[in-house]
Amino acid sequence: MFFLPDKSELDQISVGSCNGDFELEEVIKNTANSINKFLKVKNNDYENLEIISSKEIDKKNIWLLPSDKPLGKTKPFLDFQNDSTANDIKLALREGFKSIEHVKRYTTTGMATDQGKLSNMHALGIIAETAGVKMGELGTTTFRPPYTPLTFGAIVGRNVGEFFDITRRTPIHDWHVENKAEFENVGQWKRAWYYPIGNENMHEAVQRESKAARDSAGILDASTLGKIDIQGSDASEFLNRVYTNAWSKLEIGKCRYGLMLNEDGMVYDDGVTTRLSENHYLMTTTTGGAANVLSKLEDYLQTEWPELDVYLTSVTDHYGTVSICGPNSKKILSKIIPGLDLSDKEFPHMSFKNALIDNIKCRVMRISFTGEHSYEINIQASYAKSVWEKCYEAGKEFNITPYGTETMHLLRAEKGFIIAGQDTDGTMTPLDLQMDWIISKKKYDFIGKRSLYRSDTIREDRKQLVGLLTEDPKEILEEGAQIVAETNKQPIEMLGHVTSSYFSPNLNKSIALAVIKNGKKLKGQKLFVPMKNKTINVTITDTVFLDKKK
Amino acid sequence: MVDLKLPLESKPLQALVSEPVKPIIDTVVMSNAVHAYVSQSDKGELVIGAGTDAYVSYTQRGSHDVVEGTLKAILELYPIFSRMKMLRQWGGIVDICPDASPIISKTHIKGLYFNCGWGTGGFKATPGSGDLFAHTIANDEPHKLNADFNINRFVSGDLVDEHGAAAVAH
Amino acid sequence: MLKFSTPISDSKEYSEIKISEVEPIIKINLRGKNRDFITKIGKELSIILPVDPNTSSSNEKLNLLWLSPDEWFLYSNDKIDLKDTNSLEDKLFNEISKVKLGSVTNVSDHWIMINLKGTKVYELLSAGCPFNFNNFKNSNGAVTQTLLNHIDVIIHNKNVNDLNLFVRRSFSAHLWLWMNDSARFI
Amino acid sequence: MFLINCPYCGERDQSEFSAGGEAHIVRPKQPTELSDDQWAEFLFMRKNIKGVQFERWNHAHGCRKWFNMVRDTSNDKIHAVYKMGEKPPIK
Repeated sequence: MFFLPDKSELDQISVGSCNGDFELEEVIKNTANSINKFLKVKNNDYENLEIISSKEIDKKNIWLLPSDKPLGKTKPFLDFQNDSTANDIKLALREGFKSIEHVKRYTTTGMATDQGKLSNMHALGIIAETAGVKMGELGTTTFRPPYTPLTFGAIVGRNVGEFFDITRRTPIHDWHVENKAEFENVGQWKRAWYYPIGNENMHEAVQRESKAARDSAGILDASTLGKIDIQGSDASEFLNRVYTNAWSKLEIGKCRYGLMLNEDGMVYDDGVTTRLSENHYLMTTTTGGAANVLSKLEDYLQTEWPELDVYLTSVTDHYGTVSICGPNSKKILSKIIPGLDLSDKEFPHMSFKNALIDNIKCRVMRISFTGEHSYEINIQASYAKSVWEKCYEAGKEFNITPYGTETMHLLRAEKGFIIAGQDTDGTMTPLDLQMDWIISKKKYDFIGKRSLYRSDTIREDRKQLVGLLTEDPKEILEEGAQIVAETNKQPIEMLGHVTSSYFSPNLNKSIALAVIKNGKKLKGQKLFVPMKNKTINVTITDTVFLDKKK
Repeated sequence: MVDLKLPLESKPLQALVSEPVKPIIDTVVMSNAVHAYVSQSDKGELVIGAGTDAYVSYTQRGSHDVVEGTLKAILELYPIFSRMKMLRQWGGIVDICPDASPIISKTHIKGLYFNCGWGTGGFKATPGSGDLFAHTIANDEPHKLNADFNINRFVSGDLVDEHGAAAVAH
Repeated sequence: MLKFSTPISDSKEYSEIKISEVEPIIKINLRGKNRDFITKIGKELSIILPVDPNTSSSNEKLNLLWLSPDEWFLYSNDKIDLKDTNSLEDKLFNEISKVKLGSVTNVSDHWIMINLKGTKVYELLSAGCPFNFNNFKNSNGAVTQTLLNHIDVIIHNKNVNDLNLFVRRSFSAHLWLWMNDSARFI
Repeated sequence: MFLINCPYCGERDQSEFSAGGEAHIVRPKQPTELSDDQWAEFLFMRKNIKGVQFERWNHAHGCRKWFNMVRDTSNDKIHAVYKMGEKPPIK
């Protein structure tokens, strides 16, 4: 009695006892035959061998050794690890378990570390004999890999400790380390989070950093942003198709903010793209989205729009990006690049200039994620740290303050700028973000456009992004906290949740962004954020907290 | 038969158990930071969850890189488990909706109801979902709690995004 | 003057294996599809563009690696002056990209080049690569893009047991640590 | 886990690739002409076959090219690979 391997899906054959051949003579003969068949050869060296071997006669399967005692008085063990016996199998059958899988689970036979290598065949034999069926009809339980147990350590290898996860570093990383920055993991990147001085905690450091950035000058390492070099005669048309707004008329030398959707209409990524020349753009993406955006865009180019003459090349690591912001940023930049005309007329907001710093080419963008006057210097990575140090030196007279991601998040929240992935999830359309202005009315199509006009995406009472102010300006809301209209009724209906929350030193009060059902219409409405020990009173406001006009 | 299509894809959700050991964990430990979960069964085996493979498959086995990734995460949580042995590994086929949320819904066909698309989240929600499903069938109207999980949301655009809500990748 | 800095700037020797960062060199990404692009590149660089998958062509100064049917990677053998990078990039950009034949992108700092030499280089790579090096080993000029310790790399078989490996700059410090840790076990 | 024969680079380990779902779903040229139902069909409805399936894969960590593949989802056996735009070699 044996089980033969079924027809193999892969190119393989079974020979020897694995194929049910137990006698040496059978093994050699049948192996030669099946090899001939498998390799499609006529004959081989093992054919016509004269085989002289002894034969085992009188072979017999004994699944349960006979005993002169009644079964109940004996202990015929089957599974030596789980202590299950033939009695247990028979009991299982009497209890009505018929499927081999059920008998296995009822008796635990075959569930030990050997996965039934010792016990399963005997169990099957005893069931077959007892129930009066053929063994083959019972089937088998499923054997799972690995054949022999393997330690976790062997599987994981050296991917532990510092090699558990990949870390990516910006070209300015060493400076942040030398200046005692605390780091935050953003995807695989190590980003400077904040730069504590003395015994400052994060809150204190962020208050100081963000005040400096608004009052005088701040400096941020923005090298982690994804950067894609786009070339080709259809580059403008390509951008028209992937972003919600229009790109054909963007002047050379100008920058524009773009929002990218999924085909399902939900916000996917955002960033500023610069037109470097007629057929040449530099796109930036979010830090976390860089790889996915590139792969998504390549997908569209290769599969949906192969007719477009567009080439994408990732240059994320080629450039280091030094961002200086604040009212004094202009003065600092003019010290670094003396020859550059920084007047608003020559170098307005949302434009870029090619420049040289000590004869090294760089691109300076006048764009802002903080709402302040600010510049981003993009230079090849090998010189980025040196440029950073130069800016830091030049900015000392203006108390230039390095700030990290936490302050960056606070500064942009004061201006109501979103972070894709924090203030959005896979259910937020641009309309939900109250960014109707970024959707081109003229364009016939772009990725996700059709999805914006479905019966539920055009509904007016969807969850929408709004600002929240707490009644007590010192109270800081927890990100993720639920928002309700009534606290007495049970169960409470959840209207939305807090997506971003900070204490703003520039406004001297707590501010938050939240998504709230029908939020657009509820401006001025008082709502509640129930927490474990108390309920916080909040009011819905506009998303822009600071300098609404600017 | 009724010409109704479901927005589901079936993928192997991998899991594995270790050899049995004396009781060491009396709860489910789940980490969103390293992406894995581990608990201990009554028999003493550590039951460890992995992610799903990214492609449709009914093979009930899945790819080895998922096992590697999961055990790497487990060792980051519990370096002491390094000498534990993996006894069995398998892939359970789970049906996943595009927004990683289930469907508990009536349909436009009278008397036809669906409770599916639970992805990696089925077991934990079984009692609750059963209750709501029964309510939906008995009243031919969804309960307030499962109204959002209607099958029509994929047409109308009112998705419920749960991609970030589980410790394993959907 | 601005200071030049690289993330590794180191060289390590182990028994039968030597790894070292080689910088700065020119690296340029080229993309194009049509015949004119291919002829133009050949003319400008005096190298034939390799069109067979996983191959490269070289002259004394430059190497041109096949990356995909419409993408190539150009790098120089010797350490160079930055001015030369700019002039080569500008020249190619004007001759290719400006006239809509394809795209030319300077990626000199996007990639870090690490040279691996010695009889055990393939043992080091095999510890973290899903790629099968059996055929690659014996064919000079062979190119592969694969993963090393889950990080994207381009590997160019320059000579017998003499490889150039390219890794994205932000990953390079981590991969360098990993390679050194790996070399200890060989 | 399986080996995939990239139509450009040759046989490589599956870990170099990423899966892109069902193949031959063409993005509608005129989305505005479609009803919500038809658009949902394009967005979300997949065959999810147990058996021979036509699907898209990307050699993400190699040549970065997308291609099509015929795979039996019941045993992961790959029957064919072919380039984007080509007709499937098997029915």
